[in-house]
Amino acid sequence: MRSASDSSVSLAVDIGSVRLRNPILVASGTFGYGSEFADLVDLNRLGGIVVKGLSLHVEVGNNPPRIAETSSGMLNSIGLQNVGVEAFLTEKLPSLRRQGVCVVANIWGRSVEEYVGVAERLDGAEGLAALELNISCPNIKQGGINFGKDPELTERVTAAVKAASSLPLWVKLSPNVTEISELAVAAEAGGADALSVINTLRGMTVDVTSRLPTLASTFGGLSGPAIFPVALYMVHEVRRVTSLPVLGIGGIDSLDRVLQFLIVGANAVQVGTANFYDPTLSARLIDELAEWCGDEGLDDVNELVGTLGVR
Amino acid sequence: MRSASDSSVSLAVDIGSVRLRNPILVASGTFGYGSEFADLVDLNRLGGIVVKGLSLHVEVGNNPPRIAETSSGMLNSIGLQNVGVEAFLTEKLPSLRRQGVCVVANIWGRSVEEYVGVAERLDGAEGLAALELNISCPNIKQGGINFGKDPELTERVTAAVKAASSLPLWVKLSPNVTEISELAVAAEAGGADALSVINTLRGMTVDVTSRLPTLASTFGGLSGPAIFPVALYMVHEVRRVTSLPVLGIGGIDSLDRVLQFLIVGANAVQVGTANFYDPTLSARLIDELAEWCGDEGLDDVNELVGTLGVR
Amino acid sequence: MLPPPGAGAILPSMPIHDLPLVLRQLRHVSSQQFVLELEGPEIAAECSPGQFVMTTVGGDGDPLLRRPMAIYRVLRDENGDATGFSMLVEVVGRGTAMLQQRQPGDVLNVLGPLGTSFRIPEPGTPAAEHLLVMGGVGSAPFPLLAEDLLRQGHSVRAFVGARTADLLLCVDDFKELGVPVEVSTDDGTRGHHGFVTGILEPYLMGREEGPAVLYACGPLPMMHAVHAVATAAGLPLQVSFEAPMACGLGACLSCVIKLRDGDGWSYRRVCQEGPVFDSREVVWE
Amino acid sequence: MLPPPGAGAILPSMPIHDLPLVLRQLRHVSSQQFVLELEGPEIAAECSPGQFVMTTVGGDGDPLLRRPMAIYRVLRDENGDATGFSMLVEVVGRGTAMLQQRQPGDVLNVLGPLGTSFRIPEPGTPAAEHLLVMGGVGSAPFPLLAEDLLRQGHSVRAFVGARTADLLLCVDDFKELGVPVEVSTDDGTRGHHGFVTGILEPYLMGREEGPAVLYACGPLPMMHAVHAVATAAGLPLQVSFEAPMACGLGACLSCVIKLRDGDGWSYRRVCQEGPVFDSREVVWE
Ligand SMILES: Cc1cc2nc3c(=O)[nH]c(=O)nc-3n(C[C@H](O)[C@H](O)[C@H](O)COP(=O)(O)OP(=O)(O)OC[C@H]3O[C@@H](n4cnc5c(N)ncnc54)[C@H](O)[C@@H]3O)c2cc1C
Ligand SMILES: Cc1cc2nc3c(=O)[nH]c(=O)nc-3n(C[C@H](O)[C@H](O)[C@H](O)COP(=O)(O)OP(=O)(O)OC[C@H]3O[C@@H](n4cnc5c(N)ncnc54)[C@H](O)[C@@H]3O)c2cc1C
Ligand SMILES: Cc1cc2nc3c(=O)[nH]c(=O)nc-3n(C[C@H](O)[C@H](O)[C@H](O)COP(=O)(O)O)c2cc1C
Ligand SMILES: Cc1cc2nc3c(=O)[nH]c(=O)nc-3n(C[C@H](O)[C@H](O)[C@H](O)COP(=O)(O)O)c2cc1C
Ligand code: FES
Ligand code: FES
Repeated sequence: MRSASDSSVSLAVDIGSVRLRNPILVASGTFGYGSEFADLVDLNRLGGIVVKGLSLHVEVGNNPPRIAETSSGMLNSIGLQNVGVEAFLTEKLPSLRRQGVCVVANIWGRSVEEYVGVAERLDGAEGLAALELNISCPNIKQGGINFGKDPELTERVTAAVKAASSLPLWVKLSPNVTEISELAVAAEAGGADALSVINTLRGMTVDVTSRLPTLASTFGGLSGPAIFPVALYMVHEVRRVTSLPVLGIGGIDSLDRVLQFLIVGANAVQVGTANFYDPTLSARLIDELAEWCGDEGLDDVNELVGTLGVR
Repeated sequence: MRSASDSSVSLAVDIGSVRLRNPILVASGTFGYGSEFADLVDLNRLGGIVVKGLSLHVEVGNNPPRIAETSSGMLNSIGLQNVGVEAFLTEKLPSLRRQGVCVVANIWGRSVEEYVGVAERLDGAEGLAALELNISCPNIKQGGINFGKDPELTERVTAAVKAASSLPLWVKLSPNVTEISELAVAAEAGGADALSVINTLRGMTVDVTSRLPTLASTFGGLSGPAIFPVALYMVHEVRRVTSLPVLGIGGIDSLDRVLQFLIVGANAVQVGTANFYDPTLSARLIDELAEWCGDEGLDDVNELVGTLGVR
Repeated sequence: MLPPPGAGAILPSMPIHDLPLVLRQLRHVSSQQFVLELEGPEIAAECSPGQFVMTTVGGDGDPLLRRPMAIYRVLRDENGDATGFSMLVEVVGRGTAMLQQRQPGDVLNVLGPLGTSFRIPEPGTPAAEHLLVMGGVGSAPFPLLAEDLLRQGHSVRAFVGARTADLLLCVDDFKELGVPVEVSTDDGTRGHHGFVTGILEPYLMGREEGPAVLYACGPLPMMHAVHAVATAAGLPLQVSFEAPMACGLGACLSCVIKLRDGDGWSYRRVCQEGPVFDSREVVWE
Repeated sequence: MLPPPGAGAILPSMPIHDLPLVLRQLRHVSSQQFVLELEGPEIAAECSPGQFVMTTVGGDGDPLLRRPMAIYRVLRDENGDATGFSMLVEVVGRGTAMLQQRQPGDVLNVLGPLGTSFRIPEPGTPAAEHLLVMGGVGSAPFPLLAEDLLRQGHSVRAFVGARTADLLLCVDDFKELGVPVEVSTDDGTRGHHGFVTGILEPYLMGREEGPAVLYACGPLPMMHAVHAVATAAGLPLQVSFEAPMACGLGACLSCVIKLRDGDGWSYRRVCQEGPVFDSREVVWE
């Protein structure tokens, strides 16, 4: 058996023009701005860190309680609390850049203009590898309809951000739709360079004693191992309709699930909720992936991508 | 503490014109035709048994493997194997009727005509309380588009079946849609007497060793505790737009989750996957519900329905 | 001699119990195989060889589904009354690994007895030779079957295969029962070097004429090979199948295999119409 | 005397470890409360009173999230070197019930030390009176705090409340340390009949002038009441908060409470800016 550090296995993957050290990234909102995990994980080894969603201004976020545990999952309604794009650029990014960490900025807004504003502000920023567009947000200019639920809105916001920034643009799709493939096509039409699949599933729970929603904001996003089969299916659906690079996200808790994502056609993956209960998982997955590829006789992890057989 | 059999708590609920002994039913496809559980559960005590989906003719079903275990859930692709409506009427229904079991026939078809065919055949049947329409099926006459994903098709098939049968009609909604409320409205417009919410979420898993889908048919339906928060959210959504009776389905594994469904507005619930790994749960839930209502000082379980508070 | 194929268990069907059973003992028989002894007479007193149970593995809802396990031995007190039963388990994945972590005193929820049993001749039927052919953990149901056959005066012989010597199962059980055993290992570490059919076939060739019945349980290719041998020899064969199961009760339709049906085939449930089938009924493919 | 409010731990922040720790002992202190002793010097040697850990409760991914638990006592060998630490746990739900089922030898994955500690006076600061006010399992961090304060020559006094006598915690710890203890129970089964403020207030009234510092941990209403008492008496108060936590590391933003911020407020993380806060910084509502 080859050792985990076997350098003869190439783990580098290309997400469009962005070359990543390896296909193991950490998902937005689940790894803070990276520094929170610095004692535990060598940030520089990760394929990339997608930071907590940034908006034009500081966001206070939703009232607590903001999380609820569910069977193999959790609901969150953080409400996109974040330090705002300015503080990110001055307080968070510089030290990550110095360490050579691959940083992807997840961004969001309440209108196309807000999205464009954040993207413009980040455009010149040194040390950013890409933008990831969180489109699972209500558009307050259009009756609160969610950008990510409507192909036309998805295309529009993608195109606007693409025009506003020279950074590679990843669009993160919402699973709460009838046909995710339509949204994938729309994002591609808007100029997306890659697709991140998936964001959280909408859900809720109730505290029976008080007969109130467990979350202060009633609804939340379901994440964690529970959603893995849905996420894998959606990556499969997206892969059917586009040749854009895909980042598989949802319920990763083990190498086996990383491999499943790659086999159905994801080019890289993002570890989310598992960072909370197993904070060193992302780093271990890199070693395990190298070892597995070695054991399987693969020289390059890309050989695995999209190799799903047909029964 | 009152005893479980405390008869001073009324558990009876009305689903339109159908009076059920209590709000605990068992979901289609998870309880066979009832007889499979007869050693373990007094069928006659259940609020009702929704039998495995019936079609006009015998269905052989999908190739195995047909199930895969996931985190707090399972995928199934049984492929709607069933004995066909004739055998059901002659071999299954008579003994259930003799025992006084409340039986609901879940039905499906590959075209509106097939749905109507089954409904007509069941119309006169003695001992049937209602029909439940499984609309999570592809319409082979319209390019395989799923009846349950399209409001227009949902309304059409509901109206056609309603016209073909005098039995109360429950329409079972698919969660794999952008706005389940639109489907609820469509089913109501088609003449539904009640809504069953939800069917399974679409998902898949892969066997990494063979690089093949775990299920022979690639995709399957995700059920079990993992999907509970999604199901509860969807019942909440449906309750917002209709005053039809709602049967809450998805991930019930405990009294707490039954209560959550009732609190958000379900009038009754169906226990599904839990019947597999905890086959006496449904019966225990009836006792636990009576006891809980007693402890809470409720005389009638209906007092609990739709009592969700606002934070 | 056999009831019509597919006729199901010959015993009147016994009620199914779902019981919390206390683990009395966990005994390792190899690094990957162990015996679990469970207390409780209900299932033990009513089961027949070849039947199985669905058991939780220890977690509280994790893993979600119970695991199907053959009933291995019936445990009896000094009066011969059934007090419990055991399972013989091989670690193959997460659930069986969790089962291996159980401690005496732990409680498992056990549903059973389930499925059809091996069909053995009616009492009084002239004695015949019964050949039990097994591979790996497929050995589990056979000591119980041997006991029943011996009690009726039949002669019994066991052919036990495994990947390697360490994993050979039930050899001691058969020895204690006085059943002659021949063994084979895929790697030649004990007995015949090769598959179990490599010891079965020569035996069938060499044996004197007379009624004989074959029983097999093990990996699918092995059972298929035994079917070919049985067919060539013109002997009846009962095979015990495995399939992924969610309910074990016949309700979920997850556990189907193809059985001959008229000119064609239909899917039948391993948990209900099986796990024991007449090999001639199975569509081997 | 205190560092500026909200300034965080006074100690240089120690690296966070994530370690599999062996359970040495589980000791029941009441039917619903128990002490877990864990082996391993890393976290124990570097933690300060008031800090906490995030621990798995035993299942393998079930329940999903770790549970936050205060560090109760540091375990030391005969040389006084830290060899491990303990947690004092009350069963309130599924996770804590699972924790209660653990056996010596079991392994828990533990992340820590986390969060801010109680801010105690710099060594050399003139001795003052330190009043520890606690309710229920909120007592857990106080024996360790008392040890540190005593070591620096301060005088320490404990006010311990609980619902009922059986659930009074840490009274023996304080007695061993020579810390005077007054107790109250909601039901009057021991000590003062009523809330813990019912013993704190008279004490404050009766005491001689001189510097005093209050520390509180317990149910929110109790801490709120102590805050009112402290404010009225013009004494500083440090409160240790609880909040639902997913990560304990400051990454998920789930654990926020409202802290004063300029003229308004902002949400701050209990796991990072807390769990110990200056009570004047908290928006009590
Ligand atoms: C009727 C019957 C009797 C059996 N008797 C025994 C026995 O006596 N001793 C023994 O060790 N094993 C026996 N098995 C096989 C045993 O059930 C599986 O090895 C076990 O379920 C694997 O679980 P796992 O979690 O360790 O494996 P995993 O691979 O992690 O299981 C994942 C899923 O696949 C299913 N699965 C995996 N392998 C099998 C299999 N071979 N058959 C059916 N389902 C499978 C599991 O039940 C589970 O749902 C029997 C199976 C059947 C159907
Ligand atoms: C910094 C800190 C230190 C703590 N120290 C101790 C201690 O020393 N001893 C002790 O017994 N308890 C302590 N707690 C509370 C303890 O974490 C909860 O009682 C425990 O998480 C409940 O888990 P459960 O599964 O039993 O309850 P459940 O109600 O089933 O838990 C469901 C979810 O709610 C969360 N939750 C429930 N109650 C609380 C709570 N009071 N605070 C935070 N999250 C909660 C759980 O973590 C879990 O995610 C502390 C909490 C915090 C934040
Ligand atoms: C607490 C929390 C906060 C999140 N915040 C964001 C966010 O700011 N932007 C975003 O695009 N996704 C956010 N997500 C979604 C995750 O990035 C990820 O898509 C999702 O959790 C599914 O992956 P998982 O199952 O591995 O967690 C958040 C998820 C969690 C649990
Ligand atoms: C094995 C299996 C078979 C099912 N068959 C049907 C069916 O025939 N018709 C139908 O409407 N729903 C069917 N369902 C869906 C269930 O009735 C239920 O809606 C779903 O499983 C969600 O509930 P649960 O999480 O409690 O299982 C099936 C589910 C399973 C697991
Ligand atoms: S396991 Fe459910 S039908 Fe056989
Ligand atoms: S628990 Fe995650 S930020 Fe505090």
